[in-house]
Amino acid sequence: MSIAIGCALEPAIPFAFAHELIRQRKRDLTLIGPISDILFDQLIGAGCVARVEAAWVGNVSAGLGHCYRRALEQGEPRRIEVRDHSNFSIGQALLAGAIGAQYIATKTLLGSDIARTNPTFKESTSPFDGSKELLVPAITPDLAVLACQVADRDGSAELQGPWGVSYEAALAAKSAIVLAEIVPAEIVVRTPNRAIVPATKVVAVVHEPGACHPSSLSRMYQRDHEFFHEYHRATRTALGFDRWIAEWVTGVPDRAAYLRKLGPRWDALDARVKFAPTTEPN
Amino acid sequence: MSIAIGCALEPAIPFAFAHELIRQRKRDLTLIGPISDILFDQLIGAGCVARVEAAWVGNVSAGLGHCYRRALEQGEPRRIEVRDHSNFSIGQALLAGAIGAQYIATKTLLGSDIARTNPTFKESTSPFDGSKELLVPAITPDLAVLACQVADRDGSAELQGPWGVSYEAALAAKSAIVLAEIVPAEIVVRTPNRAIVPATKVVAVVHEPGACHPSSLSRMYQRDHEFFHEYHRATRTALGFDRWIAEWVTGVPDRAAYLRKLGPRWDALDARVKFAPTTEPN
Amino acid sequence: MTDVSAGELMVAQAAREIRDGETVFVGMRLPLIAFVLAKKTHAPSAIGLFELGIIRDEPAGELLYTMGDNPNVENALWCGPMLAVMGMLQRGEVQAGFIGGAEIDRHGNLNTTAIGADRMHPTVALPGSGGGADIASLAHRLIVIMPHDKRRLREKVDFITSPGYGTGGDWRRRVGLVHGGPSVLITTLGVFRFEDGDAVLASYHPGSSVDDVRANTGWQLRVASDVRETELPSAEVLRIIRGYDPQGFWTRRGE
Amino acid sequence: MTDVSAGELMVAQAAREIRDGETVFVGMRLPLIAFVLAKKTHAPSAIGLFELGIIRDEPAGELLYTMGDNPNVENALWCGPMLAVMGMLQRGEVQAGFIGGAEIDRHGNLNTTAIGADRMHPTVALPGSGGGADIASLAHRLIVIMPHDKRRLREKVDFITSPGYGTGGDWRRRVGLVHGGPSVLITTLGVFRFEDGDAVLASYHPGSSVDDVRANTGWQLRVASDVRETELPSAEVLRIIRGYDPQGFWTRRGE
Repeated sequence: MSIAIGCALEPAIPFAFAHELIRQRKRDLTLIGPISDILFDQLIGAGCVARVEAAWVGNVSAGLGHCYRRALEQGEPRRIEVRDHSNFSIGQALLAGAIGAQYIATKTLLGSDIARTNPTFKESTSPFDGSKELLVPAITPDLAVLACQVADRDGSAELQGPWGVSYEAALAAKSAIVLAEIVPAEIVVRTPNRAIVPATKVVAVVHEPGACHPSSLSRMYQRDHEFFHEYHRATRTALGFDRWIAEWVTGVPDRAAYLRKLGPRWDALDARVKFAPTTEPN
Repeated sequence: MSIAIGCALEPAIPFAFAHELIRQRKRDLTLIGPISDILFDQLIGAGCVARVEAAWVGNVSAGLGHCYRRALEQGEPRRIEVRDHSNFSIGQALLAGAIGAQYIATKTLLGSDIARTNPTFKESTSPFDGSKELLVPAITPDLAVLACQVADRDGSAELQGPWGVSYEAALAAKSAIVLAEIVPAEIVVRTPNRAIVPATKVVAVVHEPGACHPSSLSRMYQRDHEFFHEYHRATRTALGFDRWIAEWVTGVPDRAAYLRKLGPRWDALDARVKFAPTTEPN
Repeated sequence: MTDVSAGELMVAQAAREIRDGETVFVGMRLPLIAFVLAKKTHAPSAIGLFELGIIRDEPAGELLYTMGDNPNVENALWCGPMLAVMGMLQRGEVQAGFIGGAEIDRHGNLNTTAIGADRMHPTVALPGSGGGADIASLAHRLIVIMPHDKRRLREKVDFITSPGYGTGGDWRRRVGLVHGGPSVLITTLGVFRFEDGDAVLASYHPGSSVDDVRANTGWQLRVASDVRETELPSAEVLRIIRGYDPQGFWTRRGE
Repeated sequence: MTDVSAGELMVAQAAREIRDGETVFVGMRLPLIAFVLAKKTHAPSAIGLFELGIIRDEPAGELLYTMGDNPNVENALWCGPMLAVMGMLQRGEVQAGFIGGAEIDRHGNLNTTAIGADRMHPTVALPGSGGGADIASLAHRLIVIMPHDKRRLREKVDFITSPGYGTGGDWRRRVGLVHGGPSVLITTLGVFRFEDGDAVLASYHPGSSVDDVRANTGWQLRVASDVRETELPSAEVLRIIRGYDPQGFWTRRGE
């Protein structure tokens, strides 16, 4: 199964969803996303992943991702396949998926070894002027997972803040799951322009307002920078990673328990700061 | 000069801008847009237009556009060049322009005579599987003109309601002009996700809240359906069209005078209905 | 038949073409009313797409004149860029779409671009494709609704705006279209189905006949072996149609 | 030099590379501070792009750790899909972009993907391109900032993530890149310019020297005929840098 997740890049990463994937011992996943910070590293370390199609896998605060390194350098806990992308190329692959195009022709990555080593790409020449171009084929994930500020029960969800490739990923995917604070429909639906994905595509809406820690969610809570550094230090060894997962993932039954475990640290991130009332002309 | 205008299709058509083009006797324009209702017909009848790249030119309420017919059938008031599109193909052409792609490969219009007669298209075969495809080259208008509900002085503008290809057109264009009710920046900017186009691209913001009559603007005023029928009846002959333009365009100095001329008819469209205050979770 | 208009009959026939749970490109006028009728009868979970960028699970509460009218925006399920809904179409997620045209030929090709041999110097410049050619290219099934007139139902159209079955047979596959094509042509006189890309008269409306249809059709008529009179709409169906269009604005035009 | 850190010196040099009115892909850490400095000195109308989908005309008021931090979102000029800002890049509307890397070679090619001969079985798996390869492919000018280390400034990188001048000469044109390439490489020891796609030492920082740079560079050093000591930042420039990064969080790392 292929899952696009963390598609807003540094913020709004649905860690709650990834942790549940680990608890449920999902296997052989294909992860898709430009930069999903340590979410990809955790799923790789937990052995859930067979393939990564991404522009970047690591730890935005600390640099390298230890689990990603162990997987590629030592095949631990298992070998994974990597299809390298840049942010723009994966964005275009998802755009192609979203509009039902077979591929997008681009000028990015010409001369980069990424163009050479990603087996899905094709170097070509433009039928219009013969110039060189790179054809990036569509990616159509089985599932896109989005964390949003609010959603209604039908799946109309509003994502404030940078979107990254969330919109394209949601349209490209066969189905979408939204993690958000569930609010009455009229709040989202009365301005349907705000919904990031048609509710027709949403197969589940999860009421999980704290889903993104340690990443941020605009207007809801700040990023917990130190948590990323702690993860980096704790996961230098496979044993350290196992301990970290036992403490923060398999050792807690759900997100609510995770947030309780964070305790005052969660509150210190301005957590539970909800939307400010919006001033509209009247 | 090429202008993308009326890109939200039936609503939010910037008639005020088109009328000023006619008053200023602009010539040799290329008009770009999927369906701009009678705006294109008026500019063609007034002799402003050298070329149309569109999916549809006519009168949404009444069907045929008399000026468009006279131009194509009789070369009156001048011959115009037509590059036929469908809604999807012109949307993809503008999308290609927006992301700096040379073209988009699509499966729409295969077998349609549009694919054969639009000289910019190229039929090709997919480098991936040899299937037939139509290559739609990018359109990059010199200017995109958008009518929005609100904008700030810097050009951050919010368009509520269907977007059609407004977003792609604005990004594809070299510059954009926004017609809207100008409001303080914090109303638009505090939720920057709502801005339809980066203000960096906007070269002018025009305070013209009634810019779209006789088309509608979501939450601001209804469509004046009967006005379209009246236009259709009045413009059956070139003389009739000249009289109509003299009455409604060259005979009024600006949009304010036009709206005054509409009088109670304008008020009957629920005009001046502004945004309702939005309920946000708090 | 005196108290059922051709418009009402066409709407009732068109509504049957929508199956429950399907995603449908709706369009305006009779197709919109057919969608409303289908939603209220056998297809309550059908989803309606409007090409300017609107998705609705419930039709607008009042009669629309254009798909951009404010009542069609309010309480939409989703509202945004056209390419999102056109993307659904090209992804193969749209089962059916409605379309009309100035001309249609026996193979279901539609012309809404120009009458005359030269598109750039036409006898009549028609408005063009809009989204019609896209729906005809990419939807799984095309539902065509048109007034019946010998000048409109022609052996060959002057310009193929919206591809039907081309010259018949496997033409669609040969030009690269993956699926789709007209499944039905509903006119003011009868209902046609398509066999091997050829229109075949399936039923004639009450008050018409096979001969009447033949006399008003520009191609050599093919008639189904089980051709019959079109079923009249039930009282319930008429109640729904007339409830949505009480003035007969769209369903009793020209009568 | 004792009271000016290498980070501060690099920021001051980098800021000069931004011209007034330009649109710049900013990035984080030292490049962000360079952008702030340029805005507050000679380039007040420069525009900053952040690849996750943010455009700012004024930098965020507080120090950022990632470009997605809430202060970078608040009062952004625009916020939305990544493809809008990447589109500006491919349209040629972005004059300059900042980038770093684990390795760089004499032709300005950067590796942020993998150390070792086999990308799929590397000695060290680096995180990857992010938007770096896009900026290197498509921006008019590339400004590279890196720690100076013989293992990082190599004759040849193991993997070209972000293309510089390839093998030099007209390589970029030959592979299809329309413009761009590194205009400057700013390290902890000096500043390189590029001539015919080759790095040439233009200045060495106070406390370093041409020989010191040579000893710490993995390729045969080319030195400009007018090589000189890097100018120290003015008091005003230091005041602005230290005002934005008062703890030296980014500008005094590792000291």
